[in-house]
Parts: sequence; structure tokens; C-alpha cells
Amino acid sequence: MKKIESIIKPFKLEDVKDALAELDITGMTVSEVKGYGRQQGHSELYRGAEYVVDFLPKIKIEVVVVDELVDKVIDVIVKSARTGKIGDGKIFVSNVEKSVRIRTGELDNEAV
Amino acid sequence: MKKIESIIKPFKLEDVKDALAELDITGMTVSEVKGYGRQQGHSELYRGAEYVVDFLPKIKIEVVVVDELVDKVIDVIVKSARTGKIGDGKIFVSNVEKSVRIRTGELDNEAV
Amino acid sequence: MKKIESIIKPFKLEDVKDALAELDITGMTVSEVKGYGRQQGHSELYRGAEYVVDFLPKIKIEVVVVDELVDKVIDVIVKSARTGKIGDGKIFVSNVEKSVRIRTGELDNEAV
Amino acid sequence: MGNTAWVLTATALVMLMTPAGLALFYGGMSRSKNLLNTIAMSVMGYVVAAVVWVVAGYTLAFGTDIGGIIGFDSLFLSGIKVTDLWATGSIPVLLFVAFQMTFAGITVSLASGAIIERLKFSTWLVFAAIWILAVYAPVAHWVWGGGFLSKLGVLDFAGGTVVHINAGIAGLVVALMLGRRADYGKAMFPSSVTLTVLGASMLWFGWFGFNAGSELAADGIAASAFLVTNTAAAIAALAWMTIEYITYKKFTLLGIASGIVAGLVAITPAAGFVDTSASLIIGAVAGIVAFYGVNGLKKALKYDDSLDAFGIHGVAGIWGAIATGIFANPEVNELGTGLLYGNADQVMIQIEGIIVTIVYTAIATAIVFKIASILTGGARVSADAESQGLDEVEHGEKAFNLR
Amino acid sequence: MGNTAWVLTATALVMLMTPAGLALFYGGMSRSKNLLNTIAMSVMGYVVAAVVWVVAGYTLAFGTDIGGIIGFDSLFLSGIKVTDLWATGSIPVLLFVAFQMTFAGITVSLASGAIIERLKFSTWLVFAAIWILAVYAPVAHWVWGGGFLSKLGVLDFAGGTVVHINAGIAGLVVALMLGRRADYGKAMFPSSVTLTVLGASMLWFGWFGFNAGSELAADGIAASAFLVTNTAAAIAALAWMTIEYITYKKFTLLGIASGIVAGLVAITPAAGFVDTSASLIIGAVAGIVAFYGVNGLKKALKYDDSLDAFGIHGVAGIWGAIATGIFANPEVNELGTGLLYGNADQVMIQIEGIIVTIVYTAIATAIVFKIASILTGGARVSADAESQGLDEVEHGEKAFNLR
Amino acid sequence: MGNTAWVLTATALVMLMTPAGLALFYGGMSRSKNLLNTIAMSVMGYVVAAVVWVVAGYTLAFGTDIGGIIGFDSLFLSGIKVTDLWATGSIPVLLFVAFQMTFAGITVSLASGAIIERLKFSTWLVFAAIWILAVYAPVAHWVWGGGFLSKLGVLDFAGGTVVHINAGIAGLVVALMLGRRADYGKAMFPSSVTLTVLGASMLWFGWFGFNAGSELAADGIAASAFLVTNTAAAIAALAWMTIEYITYKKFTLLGIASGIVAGLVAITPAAGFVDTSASLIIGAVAGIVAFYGVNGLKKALKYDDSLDAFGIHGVAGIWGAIATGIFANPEVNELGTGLLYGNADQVMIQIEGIIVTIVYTAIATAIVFKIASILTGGARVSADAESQGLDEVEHGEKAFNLR
Ligand SMILES: Nc1ncnc2c1ncn2[C@@H]1O[C@H](COP(=O)(O)OP(=O)(O)O)[C@@H](O)[C@H]1O
Ligand SMILES: Nc1ncnc2c1ncn2[C@@H]1O[C@H](COP(=O)(O)OP(=O)(O)O)[C@@H](O)[C@H]1O
Ligand SMILES: Nc1ncnc2c1ncn2[C@@H]1O[C@H](COP(=O)(O)OP(=O)(O)O)[C@@H](O)[C@H]1O
Repeated sequence: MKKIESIIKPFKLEDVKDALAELDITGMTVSEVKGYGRQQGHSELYRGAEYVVDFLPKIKIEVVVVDELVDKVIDVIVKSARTGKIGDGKIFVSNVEKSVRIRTGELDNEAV
Repeated sequence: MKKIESIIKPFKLEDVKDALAELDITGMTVSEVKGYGRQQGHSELYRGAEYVVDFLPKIKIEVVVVDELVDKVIDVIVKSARTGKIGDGKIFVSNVEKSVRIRTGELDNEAV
Repeated sequence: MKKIESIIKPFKLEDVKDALAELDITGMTVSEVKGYGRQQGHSELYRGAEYVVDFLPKIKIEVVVVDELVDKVIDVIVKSARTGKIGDGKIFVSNVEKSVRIRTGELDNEAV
Repeated sequence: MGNTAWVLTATALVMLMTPAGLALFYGGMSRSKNLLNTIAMSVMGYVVAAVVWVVAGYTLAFGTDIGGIIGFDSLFLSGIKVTDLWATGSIPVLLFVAFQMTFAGITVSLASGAIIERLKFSTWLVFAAIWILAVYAPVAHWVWGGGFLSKLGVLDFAGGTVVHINAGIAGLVVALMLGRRADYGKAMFPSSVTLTVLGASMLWFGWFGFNAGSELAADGIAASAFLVTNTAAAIAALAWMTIEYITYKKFTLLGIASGIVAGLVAITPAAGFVDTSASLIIGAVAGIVAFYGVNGLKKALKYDDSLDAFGIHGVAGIWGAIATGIFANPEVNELGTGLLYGNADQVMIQIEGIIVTIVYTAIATAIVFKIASILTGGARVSADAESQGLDEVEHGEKAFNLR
Repeated sequence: MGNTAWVLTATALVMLMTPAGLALFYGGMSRSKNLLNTIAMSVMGYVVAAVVWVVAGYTLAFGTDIGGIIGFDSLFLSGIKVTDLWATGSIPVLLFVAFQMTFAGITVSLASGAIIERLKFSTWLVFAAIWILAVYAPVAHWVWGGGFLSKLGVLDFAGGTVVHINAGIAGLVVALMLGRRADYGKAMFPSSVTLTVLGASMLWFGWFGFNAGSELAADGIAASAFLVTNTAAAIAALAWMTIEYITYKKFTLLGIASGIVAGLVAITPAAGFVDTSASLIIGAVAGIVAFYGVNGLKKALKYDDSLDAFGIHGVAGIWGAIATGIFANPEVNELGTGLLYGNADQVMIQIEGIIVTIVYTAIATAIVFKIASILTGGARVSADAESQGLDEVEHGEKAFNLR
Repeated sequence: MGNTAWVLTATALVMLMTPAGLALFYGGMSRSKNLLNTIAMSVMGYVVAAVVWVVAGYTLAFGTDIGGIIGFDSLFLSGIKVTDLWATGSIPVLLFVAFQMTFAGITVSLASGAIIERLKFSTWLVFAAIWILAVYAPVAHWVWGGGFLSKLGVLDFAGGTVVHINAGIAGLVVALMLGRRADYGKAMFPSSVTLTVLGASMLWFGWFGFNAGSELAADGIAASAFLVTNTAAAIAALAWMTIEYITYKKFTLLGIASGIVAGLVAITPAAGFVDTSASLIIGAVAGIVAFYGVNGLKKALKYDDSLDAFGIHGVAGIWGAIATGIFANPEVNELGTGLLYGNADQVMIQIEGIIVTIVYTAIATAIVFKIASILTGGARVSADAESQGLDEVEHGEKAFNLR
């Protein structure tokens, strides 16, 4: 199994989720993160001083899938998350050695 | 070393933490995430429209342990996090190649 | 490519970010987490009861880099995040098999 | 002196309604990325009105009548002495100026609810200034300043027509001109129902100044207006909550808060004219019609009256104006006799007042908005700004930075 | 007219206490998943009371006395004219109706603090309506409406017995009947101490209307009641803070806010009867006894009076009622003479008043709650709902949606 | 009675300013880890003042004059009867005591804005108590209690000198003695601009009590003071917003809120003396000078007046005191004639008053702070505590626990 971790723009979450759901991906885990990258942060004002906020709000989606699905999933995420503007984000894939479904104790491919 | 990543129901955090502490696990990192899975989201009302909120609040626990402990830790998490109802969550195990304790510079097994 | 995941004290974030930027690391992803470790939590009062809060606020920095940079990055993070007091945090390194830049579709080393 | 004491208090209460009550009521309903912008529209609506009012607004509304259409004495309140008294209530004229200012302030701010999350802030500032002079002041003159609607016999104790219908229509017109938000129809969760409820409670509190203060005296009519205000708000909250519970099986706080406001709106024109029993009916109906204003009308017609300025203020305001014509009880106040007490004409007069206001406000608001839009180089923010949120783009700030 | 001006204001101030002050004070102490539900109990407590009061509550409490037990004239306030004056203060009777309504509203809402995070909302609505009629109205009648306790000579200037002991006991009884929360004893952190402190400040503000307004006149006694209210609140905050600091080495804001409220509660029955020096003692003792009410009594007896409705309002209310019997100074107000000024009996009379209220309220509340529970198919939410939080389950909303 | 009604109300309004208005205004500007601590300074500033005032503060400020320097009659208000009347306005003396108490409370709390996020809470409590007696009471005596500045003819209608210059200077002195925060110069984002704006709106609301209440009567001058207060606040907000927009291209809410407060500060000494046109000028200039007080002066001199107690209250307070000398219009109030109406001396008298206050306050505050610091074993928290945040370290609490 592989874990596909994507950092995307927050307002793209719904689109990506819908696209994944169409692939019959039934599970994913999402968190709010802050990203630092080529996309420049905005500046905030505070009592006459201007501070650049380097970190931009992003969403991280983690989805663990069986090996065969990896390329399809990446493809779908790239398509649904792309705006073509800087800051669209990245996808990182890593290996997962074991999965367990807590409720049933099912293992590995049964559990993703 | 392995990283054991568990997605659990929020109100189970204390139980899981206590159970891990009994195993002499002295470190873990926890974050608030949102989960999409078989468990159905609830709906929220807003000015006469009903919106299904697909994502449910979950807690992610990350704990890095030496290889020998992996099975024990999984076992303990499954036991302490299970309610038997849908949405109990998952555990994913992956490999960690290197660990460093920032304070001392200790490495690997010394550092988890 | 490797993913370097560091758990650090929140007020060290700026220092670490600046140190990484000097290495020409142009991307990282940051999240707010809670850490449980040797560093003891504080206690909060509520209506005449004192509760120990085991979890302390920490920051997790994730940065994916090409293999050659790993040691340098670890070194820089350790230096910039260290206070010498308990609770400074940990660094975990794991393997990343694939990277994609969503905007351009660039892959792997091009994409980190 | 007792009257002055009460109207001083009432003025402070009404003032609180806009930059605190309404700002939170509306702000809490906006998305968190637009929370400050929404608050800023209420706050600056009041601020702009406060300045414009003493410069010219007051004299247009309450200066010497010119042909029933408009008033005028002089700019900058010049000529009003500290010792001058207003005939009703014998309160200082300067106090009357201040009291009426707070009404102008809330009216323009109410309209902002229809158009949040997409309007340029500079456009708002310019719009507010012109609208007070070109729309609010004339309508106030017609109804309260000795203009033709008051001569016609329109009853509007504390502003059903002048304030709520006026604001509701203005909001609707601008919402139509501005178009819908890009995310219209998607789930857009309110940043904080907590703040909305707090805002509604502060509005309720201030509304005692609004309605009971409009008597300009500390007397039995003020007391009666106070009591019916309270009763109508309460029963409207119950009505909205109940009908929503029947529909959706939830007791939403947003519904409760909206019901409170709908009840307050509907009782406003009637406050000094009706008795407690009438207030129970007026309030209950207000909760129901506004519920359908928000849940039915808006959905059917698909305009984006974002926070229901029209759905609540317009709809409940129209109901309240008509209800005043039905329930005005001469035993409460000899100045008003409604249908139930033998004066069938009053309902028609009320409807005339409503129609005149709707027509004039709709046309004049459209013109004013067009002008404001031209003066500020277009009224709508860019699509990017809308997606990022106006707090960042227009104000460079965040509503909350909590660890 | 000056009296009417002041009581109009005072009524508005007391109104603000419930849907804003108390709602935030209590809401901030609940867990974030129950924040809206806790606010809703205060808001709807007031709303239900507002309707029930004009329908029947007022006449039961202040209508023509029937055997010292209850009052009655007519339903729906019919028969009260706009020009009718209430003897004390010569304010309009309708204003007296409104002023007293706000007291009924806060009393029932205060009780909700004992039972948050586990009660069905429908049960709350039904309970509130019946309780106003069956418990609040009679007790108010006995003490203020010419009933047997007033004939006995019980002193209760602004509601120590009628409001605070009454609410505290009612809360305790329902808390016992409802049982503890599932998480009782675990760490349950308040959603927002910030909101709690804001709520306490608004309560303090409104309490000036409560205590100084109860004089029904703008005179020296009102001024004195105002000043001692302020002083007692302040010193009680200092007392609670100090004793808590000694115990836990922290200056908690929750303690400061609780101390303020405890001081306000204790001075309530005494406000128009005692001088400044007495208020310093009454307030300081209130801070200390309420601290132990919350930190000692509750822990010892292990009931789940969640937000300390009894621990603060019950305990400080009893102390205040007794203190009134001790410190009432005839130089302040000839209507009250306490132990220190030679009238030893007054303390006993006060204790009688306390006991009567406790006994009646306890029994009657239990019956009312049982009825409400039956009418709504059980009073307690399911274990699942309790764990999910009532905001989602009962209201379908979230308190805050911040990015 | 009408006067008493109004001053009762005004006192309640001013009270709300400190533990609610100022607490939120300041609290929202602090970082979230210090939000509760910042609120606590305002709340406890008021609490400490409330106690100290009735014990000794009032008599020092308003007791029988001793050589123009200080007053004294007796401690604990003993000797003041419920029926005693204050000459101005014939309101009960006890009401005057309460009204003046609220001024003492806000003054010391205002100073806290300069020194947040690093002061030990115990030091604050001790400082506040001594400062009221040693700094506030004498200055109040000089200007309002028959002391030498009033004999000199200094005009200060509602507290430009006594409250705002006094607080601004005290804050600045303590900020200098305490040193800068460790993070000085770094980005320190406000926890909640939302709360700050709400606080500013509540301050504005309360300020009507402050300024129009200071007339101690419900008359034309009170009405005029009310209106100019409103106008000055509004135009100052516009002025600050505009100049900030020109500089940074953003309409910050923090700027709008700060402008409101600057306008209110500047109009305070002038409120009962000037006409509406003058208020437009006073307010507009206040917005501009305070903008530079905050954006220029502080940056140039590099002191850490954290929330601009001096930058806003000191700077706008000085401008307001001078402006009173320029614009005081005898047609508004015969007690004040300024430069524009032929009395050139008044400006010099005003400046004398300013200088005396600055010098005395600076020296006396330094001594008081040194004493408070010694009594509490050092005034500054440890570096660790500063980095963790004072909410946790001093209060053991968190401002918000939202899911
Ligand atoms: N090397 C990296 N490691 C971890 N996260 C990264 C890395 N590079 C980019 N990111 C994440 O991806 C987001 C988008 O990257 P950015 O460089 O702004 O735009 P783009 O991917 O379009 O070039 C960043 O905000 C950050 O969260
Ligand atoms: N393939 C997956 N990848 C990542 N997270 C997952 C995956 N499947 C499930 N999860 C997480 O586990 C949670 C529980 O899963 P769910 O399907 O609701 O219940 P159950 O595990 O009991 O069948 C989800 O809310 C989600 O956070
Ligand atoms: N085995 C582990 N797995 C995951 N996170 C860990 C582990 N050990 C420590 N951490 C994280 O590192 C933080 C610091 O660890 P701690 O033991 O407190 O101090 P130190 O690293 O200085 O000994 C913890 O709060 C936790 O977030």
C-alpha cells in the first residue's frame, strides 16, 4: 500500500474529494496546514507596521491506497487540484507497510 | 524504527494515551484532523438549507517506535480505541530511516 | 527523496524557517500539533479543580528534499531549533518514492 | 427633564445597535474570511451617517418643509441653539438630532446584509454617504418630517417604513445589481453563530431605545411600546423556532436569532399604537412570514440576499406596516386607529405608504449605487479577492488569531 | 417622569442580563461542543418567560391577592390601561409589568446552569414555561405581590429570595433528578473564559438596573443601591481571587468572574437597605462562601451542578438574605431595620423566608420537572448525543467556524 | 429626578466601559496567549478602584479642600446621607460618588495598555490601588474637586486631563521603567480584531455616559455633549482610516477602532463647551495626530507602549485639552470661552493644566510603580513566562478552547 499525501489550495478540497469519491476511494484524512513555497505570502498590517506572513493556508489530504491505484489517484488529484497558478501544491508518495482497521481488526489491503 | 499513525475518534484520545503510557511509550505527537470514510457525516443547517458535512473530526496520533514494539503498540491502540461502531479509524505503519533528538543530538533508537 | 519531519517548539518556527531558507529550501509544510513527551505538561484550573494537560503545543515541519540534502537539513534544523531544554523535539526521516508538482506535473527531484 | 433623561438613554441604546449589535449579528453569519469586512460595513455605515447627518442629512429630513418633499434650513446644524426644544416631548433639539442620527445610521447598515462578501469597501463608503442624503433623508421627511406621507396619515411609530422597508428594498436592489457570490448555493458556514446570537441580543436591548424612545417622552405610551416590543420579539422567536423545528427537526440558534429580529422589525411601526394582545399576533405572524421570506422566497427567486436584509427586514417590515393599520388601538394612543377599531381606511393608507417607499427607494437606490460604482471604478471585488476573502484583501487583517 | 425614565432604562438593563450576560457567562463555561446549547437555554428561558408572563404570570404574581397565596385579575393583561400608574414610584403599570418580566426571565435561565450538557432542549422549553407559572409567580407573589411572606416582614429588595435562592434550589433539584454528566470528574475545559468574563461584566452592568431599578424611583435610595451593588461586586471578586490564589497560586479569571457574580447575588436582597460599609462585608463574605460552595460543598456531595447555579446563586443568595436581616440600616431606608440596629427578629424572619422558599421550590420544581420530562418523552439526551455535543444534535450548528 | 435618572444611567454606561469595553478593546489587540491577562488588567483595575474609592479615594478627590492640593472629610464615606444632594444637578451625593468611581476605574485601566504581556499580575494589583490614591485622586481634586487647577480656570468637561493625559503619561512612564517585550519589533498579531472592534463600540456607547453624564443633568448641554461626542468619534474614524489607506492601501479595522477612540478622547474635555462644527475639526485632527502618535512617535522613540495608551490617550488627550481652549463657545456653555470667542488666555491656561499634570503624574507614577515593584518582588515576569504567555503562567487558563 502507498500513502499519497497532497498539499493543495483550501478551496480545492471539495473538488478533490468529489473526484476521489468517483474513483471509489472511500477513505481519506484531511488536515489544515500552512505552506511555505514559491507562492508569496501576503502581508498583514498591525498598528502601522506591515508584516509579511510567509505561511499560507493549505490543506493536506492523506489517502492510503493499494499499490495498483496509485497512478490513477495521483492523476485524479492533479487534475482536480490544478488551477495553473503558483501555489497549487505537491503530491508525495511513500510506502505503507501495514494497515489495520481498528473496528474490525482487518489488515492491509482489506483495511484501506 | 517504524512510525505508527492512527486515526481515532477524538474522545478516545485519553484512553489511547494512557494505554500507550503503560507500555512505557514516552513520546507521541497528536493532531486534529478531519476524516472522510464510511461513517457518514452529519448535516448542518444554515438559513433553511441543509448541508451534509462529509468530514468528521478525528485525532491522528503519530508514534515512532523501535521495530520490536510495533505489534504490541498496534495491539494496544486497537484495544483502547475500539468502540465497535463505524468510524473507529485506521492504523498505518511505515518505515522511519533515521531519528534525531534535537536537544541532545542522540540518534535512532536512542531518540525515539 | 526523503521526508524530514521535525517536531519543534512553536517559538522556534521562524528561526528554523530562516535557517532552511538559507539552504535554498524553497518549500515546506507546517502544522500545529500537540506533543506528549518527557517534558511535563502544565496544569489548568477549572472551578477549583486542577487538571494536568499532558499535551503541549508543538509545531511539525515537513520538508521533502533530495537525498543528498538530508544530512545538511537535519544539521541545520537541530542547530536552529535547539534550546537545550527538555522538549526541544525530534526529527524523523523517511523515504519518499514519488513527488509531483500539481501545477506543472513535474516529477520527483524536479518537484521538491 | 425626565423626557430628556430617557431620550438621552434611548439614543445611546440605538447607537449600540449598529456598530455592536448589527455588526455582530451580520458578522457572525458571514464566513470567517469576511467577518471583519462584514463588521466594517455596519461600523462604517454608522460612522459615515454620523458625519453626513450633521452636515446635511438632518436638515433635509427635519428642516422646514418644502412642498411636502424635502426639508431645509441650513447646513452644519447652524442656527440650532443648545436651549432650543423640540415640540414633542420638549427635549433639546440637539438631542432630537442625535436620536434621529442613530436611525439613519442603522438603516444604511441594515442594507449591507444583502451584499456582503463581494462589494468593494470604497464603493460601500461612497454609497452610504450618498444614500443617506438621497434616499433616507427624503423618506424620513415624508413620514416623520411633515412630508406628504405624514399628511396622508401614514402611521409609522418607530420606523417600519422609514427604516426597515427602506433598508430591505435598498439591500435587495443592490444585491440584484451586484450579482450573486461565486459560491452561491454551496455550503457557506457562518463564522460564528455565537456572535450572531450575541448581536441579536444587543439589537433587542437597543430596540427598546428605538421603539420606546420614539415616543420622545417617559410616559405610559413609552412603557406600552417597551412591553409590546419585548413580547413581539419573544413570540416571533418561538414562532420561527417552531416552524423550523417542524421542517428540519432542529432548534437552530440562527433561527431563534432571526425570529427575534423579525419580531422586532414587525412591531416597530406599531409599537406606540397597539396593545399586548396585538403584539402577540404581530410577532407570531412576523416569525412565520420572515421564515418563508428567507426559506421560500429567496430560494425560489435565486437572488443572493446574503444575510436576508430583504427576507427579514423587508418582509417583516411590510407586515408590520400593514399590521399597524389593522391593530392600532386608540385606547393605547389616540393618534392611531386601525381597522379593528373601525377605521378601515388606515390599512389602505399604510399600503400606499409602503408602495411609495418601495418605488422611490428601488429607483433611487439603483441610481445611487450606479453612481457609487462609477466613482469607485466598479463595485465588485475581483474573483480572486472574493475567493481569498475580503478581510485579507480589503483590510489586511484576520478576525481571529487563536493558538 | 424621572422615575419612569429610570425604570425604562433599568428594564432594558435587566433584559440584557439574560440573553447576553448570562448566556455568555454560562456559555463560556460549557465545552465548545455545547456552547450554543448553553446559550440557547438562557435565550429561550427569557423568550418563554416573556410570553408566559403577559399571558398569565404577571397576574398570578401581582394581581389581586387571594389569601396571601397567589394573585389574579385577568389573563393577557386585559384591563390594564396605558395611563394606569403603579403606586410605588408612580410609574406606568405596563412598565412595572415589563420590569418584573425581566426578573422572571433571568430566574428560570439562572437555573439552567445546573443542568447543561445533558438536557433535552424540548424538555427545557416545557419546563421553563410551567416553572414560571407554578414556582416563580407564587414565590414572587409571597414576597413582592402582597403575599404572606411580605406580610411576615421578609426583606428582599431586589430578589435574593425570589430570584437567587429560588433559581439555585431549582437548579440543584433538577441536577439531582437528571443525574451527572457522563464525563463527570474528568477535565472539561470551558470553551471560552473570555466570553465568561464578558458575560460577567454585562451581568454587572445590568445588575444596576436590577438593584437600583427595584427602588422604582430615581432617588437617593436608588443611588445608594447602585453604589453598594458596585462595591459588593468588587470586593467579592477580590475575596474570591485572593482565597483562590492562596489555594492554587493562580489568579483565575473564572474565579474573578464568579466572585463578581457572587457579590452581586449577595447584595441583591440588601441593596436598598444597607450602607457602603455593610456592602464591603456582605461582598467579601459572599466571595468566600461561594468559593466554598463551589470548591467544597459540590466536591463533597458529588452532585453535578455543572456551572454552579446552586453553588453561587443558592449559597450567596442565602447569605445575602440573612445579611439583609443583620445589616439593614434604617438611616438608609426606613422600611428595613436589621439586627445591628436593634431589630433582632429580622434575622429570624429572613430565615423563615429562606426556608419557606427552599421547601416550596424544591418540591414544586421536582413536580414540574417530572411533568416536563413526561411531556417530552424523557428529559435526558442519549449517551451518544451527550458525547457528540448538543450543538450538533439539538441545534445542527457549530458555535465557531474559524479558519 | 430627571437628572438623577440620567446620571444613574450614565454611571452604568461608564462602568461598562472598563470591564467590558476596554477589556475587549485591549484584549483583542494582545496575542492570544496573553488575552486573558490583558482583560484581567482592565477588570481588576476597575475592581480595585471600586474598593479603594469608597474607602479613601473619593474623600481625597472630592472632600473638603485642603489648600488647593487635596480633599478630606472621612474614610468609608461615613457622614454621607442617602438624602444628601450634590450641588450641581441636585443629584444624590452617593450617586456622584458612584459616577466618579467609574472614572477612577477606567483611568487606571487605560494605563495598562502600555505595559501588557510582561507585567506581574500581583504588581498590577498593588500598583492600581496605590496609584488611585496617590495620582488619580489628587489630579481629580485639582481639576474637579475645587483644587488649584480649577481655580486657575482649567476647562476639562469630562476628563481630558484628569483621565486621558493622566493615564497616557502613567502608561508611558511604566512602559519605560518596565522595558520592552522580548519580542519587540517582531510580528505580534492581535488575537482578535473582532473583539477589539466590539470593545471600541462598547466604549463609544459608554462614552455617552462619560461625556453627557458629566453635565450631571439631563439638559441641553448634556444633549450637545452627546451629539458632539458622536460626531467627533465618527470623523476621527474617517480621518484615521483615510490617512492609513493613503499610507498602506488597506482599511484596517484596528485603525477604524483606534480612530474612534482617539476622537472620543479628544472631545472629552471639550464635550460640554463646543458646538458641532468644532467637534468635526477636533475629531478630524484627533484621528490624524493619534495616527502619527502611534505610527510615528512610537517607532521613532522605540519605547514599547504596547497598545498605545500614550500614543492615543496621551496624544489625543493633549490635543483635546488645547482644543477646548480654542473652541469653547460661550453660546454652548457660559462657563467656557475659548480663543475663537475672544479669550486668548484660555489656551495658555489649558497648557498649564497639561504641564502640571504631566509633571506630577510622571514623577508620582514612577514612585508608585517602584513601590509596587518592591512590594511584589519585582515587576516583570520571567523570560520563560513571557514566552509561554501570561494566561497560562499567571491565570492557569486559556482564552479559547474551541474544537
Ligand atoms: N519540499 C517541500 N516539502 C514539503 N512541502 C512542500 C515542499 N515544496 C512545496 N511544499 C508545499 O507545497 C505548497 C505549494 O508550493 P509552492 O512552491 O508555493 O507552489 P508550486 O508547487 O505551485 O510551485 C507549499 O505551500 C508547501 O506547503
Ligand atoms: N484509505 C484511507 N486513507 C487515509 N485515511 C483513511 C482511509 N480510510 C479511512 N481513513 C480514516 O479513518 C477514518 C475512519 O474510517 P471509516 O471508513 O469512517 O470507518 P471504519 O474504519 O470504522 O470503517 C476516516 O474518517 C478517515 O480519517
Ligand atoms: N516516539 C515519538 N514519536 C512521535 N513523536 C515523539 C516521540 N517522542 C517525542 N515526540 C515528540 O517530540 C516532542 C518532544 O519530546 P520530549 O520527550 O518532550 O523532549 P525531548 O525530545 O527534548 O526529550 C514531544 O512533545 C512529541 O511531540
